[in-house]
Amino acid sequence: MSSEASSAVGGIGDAFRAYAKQLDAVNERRERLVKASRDVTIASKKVIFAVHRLPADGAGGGAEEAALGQAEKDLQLIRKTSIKRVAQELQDEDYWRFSRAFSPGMQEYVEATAVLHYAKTGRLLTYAEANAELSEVQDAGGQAFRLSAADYLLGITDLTGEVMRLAISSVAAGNKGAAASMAAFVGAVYEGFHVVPMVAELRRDLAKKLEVMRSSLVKIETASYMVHVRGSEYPEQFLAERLAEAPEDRLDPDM
Amino acid sequence: MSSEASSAVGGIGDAFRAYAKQLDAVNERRERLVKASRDVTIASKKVIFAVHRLPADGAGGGAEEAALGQAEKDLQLIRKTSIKRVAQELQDEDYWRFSRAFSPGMQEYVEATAVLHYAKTGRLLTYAEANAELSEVQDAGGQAFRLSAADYLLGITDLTGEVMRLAISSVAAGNKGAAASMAAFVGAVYEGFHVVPMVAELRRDLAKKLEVMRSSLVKIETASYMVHVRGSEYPEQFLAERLAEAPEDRLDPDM
Amino acid sequence: EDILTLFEGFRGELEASNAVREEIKAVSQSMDAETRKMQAALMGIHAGTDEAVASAVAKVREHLEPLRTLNAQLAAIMKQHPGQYYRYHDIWRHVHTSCAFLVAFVHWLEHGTLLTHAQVESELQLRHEEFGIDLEDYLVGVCSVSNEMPRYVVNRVTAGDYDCPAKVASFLSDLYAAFRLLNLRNDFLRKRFDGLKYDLKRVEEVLYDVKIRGLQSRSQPG
Amino acid sequence: EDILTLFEGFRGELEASNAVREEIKAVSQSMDAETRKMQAALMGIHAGTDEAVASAVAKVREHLEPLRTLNAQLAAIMKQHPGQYYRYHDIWRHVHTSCAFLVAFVHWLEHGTLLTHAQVESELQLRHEEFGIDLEDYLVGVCSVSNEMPRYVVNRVTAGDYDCPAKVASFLSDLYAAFRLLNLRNDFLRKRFDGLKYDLKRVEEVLYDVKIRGLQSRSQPG
Amino acid sequence: EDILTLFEGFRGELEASNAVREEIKAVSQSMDAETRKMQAALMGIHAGTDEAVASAVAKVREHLEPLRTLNAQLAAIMKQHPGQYYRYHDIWRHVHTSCAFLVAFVHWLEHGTLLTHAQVESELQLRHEEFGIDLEDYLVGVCSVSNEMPRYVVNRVTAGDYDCPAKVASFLSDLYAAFRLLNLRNDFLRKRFDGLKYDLKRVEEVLYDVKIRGLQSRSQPG
Amino acid sequence: EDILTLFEGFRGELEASNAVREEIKAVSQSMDAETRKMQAALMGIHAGTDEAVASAVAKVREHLEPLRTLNAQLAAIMKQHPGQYYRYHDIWRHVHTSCAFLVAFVHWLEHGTLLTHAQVESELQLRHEEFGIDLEDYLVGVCSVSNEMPRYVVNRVTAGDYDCPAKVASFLSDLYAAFRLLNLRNDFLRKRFDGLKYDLKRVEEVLYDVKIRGLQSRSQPG
Amino acid sequence: EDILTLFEGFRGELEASNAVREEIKAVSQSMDAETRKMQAALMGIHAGTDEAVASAVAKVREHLEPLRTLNAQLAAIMKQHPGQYYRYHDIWRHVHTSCAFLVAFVHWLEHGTLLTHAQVESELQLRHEEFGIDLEDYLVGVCSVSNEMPRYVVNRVTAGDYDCPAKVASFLSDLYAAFRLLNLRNDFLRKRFDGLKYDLKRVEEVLYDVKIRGLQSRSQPG
Amino acid sequence: EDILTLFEGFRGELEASNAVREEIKAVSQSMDAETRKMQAALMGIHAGTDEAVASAVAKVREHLEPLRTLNAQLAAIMKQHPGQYYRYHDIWRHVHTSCAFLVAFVHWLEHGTLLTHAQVESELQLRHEEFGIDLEDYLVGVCSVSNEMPRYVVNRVTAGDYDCPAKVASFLSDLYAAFRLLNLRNDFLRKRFDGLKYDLKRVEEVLYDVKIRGLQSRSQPG
Ligand SMILES: [Mn+2]
Ligand SMILES: [Mn+2]
Repeated sequence: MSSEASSAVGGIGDAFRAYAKQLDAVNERRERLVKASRDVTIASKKVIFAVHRLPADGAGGGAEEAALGQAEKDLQLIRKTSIKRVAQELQDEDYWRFSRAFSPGMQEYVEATAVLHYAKTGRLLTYAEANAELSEVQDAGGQAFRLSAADYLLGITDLTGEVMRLAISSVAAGNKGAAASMAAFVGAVYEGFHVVPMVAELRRDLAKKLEVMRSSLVKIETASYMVHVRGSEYPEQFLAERLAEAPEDRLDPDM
Repeated sequence: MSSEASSAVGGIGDAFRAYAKQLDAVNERRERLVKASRDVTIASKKVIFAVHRLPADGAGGGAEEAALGQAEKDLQLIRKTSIKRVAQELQDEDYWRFSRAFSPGMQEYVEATAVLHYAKTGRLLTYAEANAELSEVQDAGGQAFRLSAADYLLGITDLTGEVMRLAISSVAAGNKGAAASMAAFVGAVYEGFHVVPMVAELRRDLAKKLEVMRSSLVKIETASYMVHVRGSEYPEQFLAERLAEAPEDRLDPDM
Repeated sequence: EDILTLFEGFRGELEASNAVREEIKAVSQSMDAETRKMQAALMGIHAGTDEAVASAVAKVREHLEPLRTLNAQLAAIMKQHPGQYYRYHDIWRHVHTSCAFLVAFVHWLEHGTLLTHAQVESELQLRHEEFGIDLEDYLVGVCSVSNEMPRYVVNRVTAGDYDCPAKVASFLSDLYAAFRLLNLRNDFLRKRFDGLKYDLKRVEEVLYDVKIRGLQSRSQPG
Repeated sequence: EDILTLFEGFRGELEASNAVREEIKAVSQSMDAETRKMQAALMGIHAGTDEAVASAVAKVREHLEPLRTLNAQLAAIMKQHPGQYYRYHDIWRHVHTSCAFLVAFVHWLEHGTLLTHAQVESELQLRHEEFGIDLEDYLVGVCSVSNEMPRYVVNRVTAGDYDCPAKVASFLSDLYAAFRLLNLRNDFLRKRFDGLKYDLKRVEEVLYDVKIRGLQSRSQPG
Repeated sequence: EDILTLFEGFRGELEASNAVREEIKAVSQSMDAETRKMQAALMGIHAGTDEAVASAVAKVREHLEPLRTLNAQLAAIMKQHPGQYYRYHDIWRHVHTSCAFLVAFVHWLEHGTLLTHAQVESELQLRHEEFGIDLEDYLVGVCSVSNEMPRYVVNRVTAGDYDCPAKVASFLSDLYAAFRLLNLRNDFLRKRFDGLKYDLKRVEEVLYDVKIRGLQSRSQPG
Repeated sequence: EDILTLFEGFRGELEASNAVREEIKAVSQSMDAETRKMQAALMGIHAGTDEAVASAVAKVREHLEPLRTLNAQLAAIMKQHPGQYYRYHDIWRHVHTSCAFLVAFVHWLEHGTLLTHAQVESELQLRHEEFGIDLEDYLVGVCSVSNEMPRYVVNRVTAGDYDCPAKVASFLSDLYAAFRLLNLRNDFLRKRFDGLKYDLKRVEEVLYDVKIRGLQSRSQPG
Repeated sequence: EDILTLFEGFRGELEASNAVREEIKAVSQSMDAETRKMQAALMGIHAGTDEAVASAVAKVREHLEPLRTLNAQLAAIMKQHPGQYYRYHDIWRHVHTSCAFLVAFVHWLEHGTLLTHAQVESELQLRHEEFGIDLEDYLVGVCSVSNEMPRYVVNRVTAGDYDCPAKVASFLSDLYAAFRLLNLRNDFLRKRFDGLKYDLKRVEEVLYDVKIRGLQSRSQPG
Repeated sequence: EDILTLFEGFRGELEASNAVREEIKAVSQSMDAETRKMQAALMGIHAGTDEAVASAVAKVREHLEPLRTLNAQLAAIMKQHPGQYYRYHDIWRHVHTSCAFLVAFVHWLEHGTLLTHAQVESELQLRHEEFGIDLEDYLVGVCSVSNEMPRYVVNRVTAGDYDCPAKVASFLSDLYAAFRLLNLRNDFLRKRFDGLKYDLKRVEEVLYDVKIRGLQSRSQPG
């Protein structure tokens, strides 16, 4: 029988009430960060979807320009709102304390920024470029928010999956030139990841992601190969004539 | 293009129609056996439940006699109906062909017969006794149905779990004497299984079942131990007097 | 174009269903917090004295009203989605089990009898035909009541109430016999039921200890 | 004793629910057998000729009536258990997906357009407010239609129908765009949707083969 | 002590059955080695030329006699254990499947027709009523024949035989239709059968490639 | 090539972080060895006598100084990496939990009261603002103290100290109530907390055994 | 052709290694059968009386000679493959663990002390430098001895030996303290070691049960 | 006390073995890093041009010397622990597999032939009787070479080398036939071998694609 179990807490109540406050503060901050991170994720995914909705024929034009501009603005908004919220919750040591709470969002943001960057320039968004874009996002102490190397790298692994989807869409839509350059791009990233040392902060996720990356790469190379093999069946001159006969064609005229 | 895919089957149609008949015959027989086996299982489980519903105080009496008699009749009925159906589907090589279909039922039947036998006699139902009871159940050729050694042994493994439940119920109901003899019984069966060679037909299930058996055994031994330790706290004479004061008692008076 | 319009409609439907799910989850989480507080209060009974038990019961009763309000909110949500109780049942299943446990246990402490399924619902002011408690959830709650009994009996005896074991043993014995009537196919419920026997066994042991020593409640005349 | 009576009632309830489950399963299994036969008949389209397609479609249509009858049986069972559609949904989910696939595919073969969710239900003579097809089940059925297209197109071209690829490519392209509108959370459906892109890609390749060689349907004037 | 004696009584019975099992296993392993060699020889067909095919077939035929001898040994063992074919069936099931695959494939390469169940047994000089091949094992072997076809067709076309795809497509289409006549409940066989569809689809694609390019075998007059 | 250079740029940064990690791990492993020895010494309390307890406590205290030194080493490393405490926290989390357990348990054995978070840190001569013990690690350590109690009480009673159960039951009851003040969201800590209930229950049973037998400590006047 | 010749060589190598493996397996299986019989015989101790224990020990000792012979056979095989002990170790690991368990347990029953690693080997007439028992296998066997203790103690007390718990508790307490000295990295061994704590705790509880009731062995004077 | 001394000895033994393990692990990790770099360099071949292949091969060769040095370090460690190769084999098994893959693949790219087991060892300057590569590890490495081929062939064809598929198909066909000679009991190796068939099939499909379109390498006369 423990006579006081029902209500009192003995002398340790004060201490535990103080612990409760500390734990609640930490938990609430973590939840705010998780929410902000989720907002970053959702908004970033929308940007990625928008890139996939770009005309896949590679023809460019005003509509594409506008869509790219809109996506750029959307990313800007993510930085100004949700990532700003993340930054302001973090200061000094809190960055690492809560990194698991906001990492998913930051990785998705890197993925979105990088996929847009690739759609515009055909180049890889660098770590420096990604951090430069974030330089305006500051915490309470005026310190600029920086991506961890791990978040940047893990975001880039997912980028390759998106590039694969772009490649398949391009081929599906008849854009025969895109797959080859995308294969070269993803091949280079894949090779690059092999020179990154397998440190503890990456190891947990990276091995699986690299397998996924390899299968994306093989998918793009196969698509590129099919385009090449089919394309090589007839002399280019013949193709041009043949396709010119069908101006209403859904196929890419610049093949 | 395969011009006849839609309807015709080419010259092999006749052969495949014959195969279809053979497969259907086998499948239908298997399904009938599975159903019969399920009926055996359900009816056997009812007998097991009935044994558990016997007054757990070990006091015996008319009600118990009647219940035991009823259980005996129920088993008789299982043999005359469902197991009879099993036997009549089987002949020669078909016994082993369909053994997976009817084994679950036969194992449950062994378990039920053995648990009733134990409740009545405190002894293990032997393989010979189990087969003797089945001697009236015959196939179309007048051959008596025999249990496979594997089905008998696997049924007995489950028996020990039921004896464990009987032991716990007895102790829960205040019958302090039962646990010790049950511990000895299950201990002997457990030891016995260690001299059975681990052949292929047993290996798949037996290892796991033996672990379960050991844990049942430990449960009974622990119950028996608790009874002993509590009972030894006071001289028996004292106990008898004390308990005599409360004639309306739910406890077993013969402790 | 035509297909696009069609799918716009599907998008609406799918998002509406997601929204309902989120809405229910939010209420469920509040209920979960509430039942946790009630369980904490209920643990006060293990101090063992009559006053402790009475005080714990009173505290649990205080939280009953908010719990009813939250259940009413759930009912209101589901009223707008008739026929979809079992579409979302998995979300509130756990809290309903806790609800059943709490009101059934408190009732037992007050009256020593088992609250029926219908009484649990009316205690929570739920109308079964509108938004009730699933029968299996109720039964799992009843198993939880049994699981708490051995500790309760031990602490009551320590505090000097020697009549408690007989009362509880009789209740659990009836409950165990009753559960044996059911043909349980639900694996989760069957596992919970298997625990009842051990609860009964432990309570019988305490009863035996008390009997053997001829202990009698201080407050009792005999 | 009191508790025993109470639990007798529970036993009834639990056994009734088991009985319903068995009853639904029996009808579902008959539906499964029926849809398998229909799928077998439908495979006749891969002979590729117009006659083969027409004959396969006709055969599938023959089985439609029994399928409606079985669906009506399901509806009748569920009518006796209002509000429990989602309690047992997992049992008929698979066959409903097949139903949606079959009537949608046959309709496409006849008219070249997508049968809407409501049209699928009315083709099966189901009244949505009473017993309909779950939206996600319909969408999975539509994905199955797409998955069959590459093989169909290849065999049609082999049989000399060079117009088919353009028609199918346009349909799948619209369908793919439409599916992209959905915010799919259902993992199973999302996985099925991912396959659409590969169907479209393969059909585009066939279209390209045909175009590049300037092939035209024999029957066509141009 | 008593119980121990009882259990020791099982030793003889169980060990005898184990001994039979070991004896069968030994023969089965020899058969397995033999069929592996035959499969290795058969793989020569994928060089694609007529000579390669003829030579591979001849090599497989050379191993047929030892395989018959081993089968006869199995039959002899089982003759001593009448009525226990299915007690030990799982041991030789796999090799019987390979046997059926090998003789059926070789026969198809020679004659272009499917060897029946009875013909497979007589090719192996087995008497069904004494010791035959289980029907399902035969059917699984036939599925394996189908599974090898896409690779065979691809390699034949590479080697310049443009008639092969149509021949194989017709064979597989018939086979697929024939399998649909069966009411498959055996899960393993059904899974294997599901693979037939993909084999047929792939062969249809090769046929399409050949047709669309108007390719014709060199040896052909047309 | 370009991209390769870019990725090689990460080598320095990542390897530096790995080096820090290795350095911390080395110290942590030494701490782990130290706390293992202390736990081994502490197990001496289960001999149950007053002398055994006193001697075990003394032995644990002997190891305290090396533990402080190692903690100071960790603090020194982390001083060079400001703001990265939680980057590497997972490495020393386990040993900090053991530290908290050891000093809190020893303190309880000496004084019967719970050492606070701040007191644990000062006992280890850590300055919280520089390098402290995470609050949750402290709390997990306190749970470990509770987990050891049932065994301790059983052994104390065996050795004849019948006052111990009441003292421990009161302590655990307070502790359990105190933990309920916390809003536990951390899954690991919550799971550990759930164990407290069982510790308390077991101690209550021992208290019951002692009470029902009217046992009293020999040393006691009564 | 070239590759084929190369692989012919590999086949030889692999088959040689397989043959060794089979040879070892055959002996291991005989040893397994032998140790199973010994374990069955050992179970007699749980009858709890002194005579039962003595008789069980005697029966186990009878089987020792065959076990030595089989071990000598293993040693003879391995002598022909020097330096490959650890290549095949996994095959006999389990039986060696059983061997260690059996001789160590029997020795404890006879003398109440722990048989050392070297003694286990000499009891089995093995020469360590030729073919010994791996240290970790010995330690796992010792853990098995501990695991059997709670059951043994419970049954001894039931049979009226109230001195046994204290003796076993002291032995296990020493053993547990000794194991704590080891820095276990082998996951399997560490898991087995974790079980020791529960064995000890369980035995202490039995000791507590006996002490709290003031039970003493009949043979004892006091 | 006695047991403690005994276990002190065991501690020494276990720690010595742990120390060896750590030493080997450190070297293995360096080897792993080295092989990862080599694999990255090797990836350059997938650019598909002759220059890219030559350059990638050259880069891999540059790393060969450090790899030899590390292997020599391993050999030196194991020299001090004769007869324990297989005790620690699992630590370096993976890197040895990578080593075999790398040198065998590079050799194939240069000469189009399979590097033998002995050649792999001499390429790495290992003396088999002292510290070699396990045969199964070599074979797994060879399987990895096969696994890389489909991707290589696809990329070569994309880069315009239409002769590559025939060359690779012939190599893989020989390799596959050779592997069939082995009686693989090692499950891991058998699984890897099963992949070979798919590699070969995939390469044959590429060969088919090239042949059916009549593609020929530009450099070729025909
Ligand atoms: Mn993504
Ligand atoms: Mn049972």
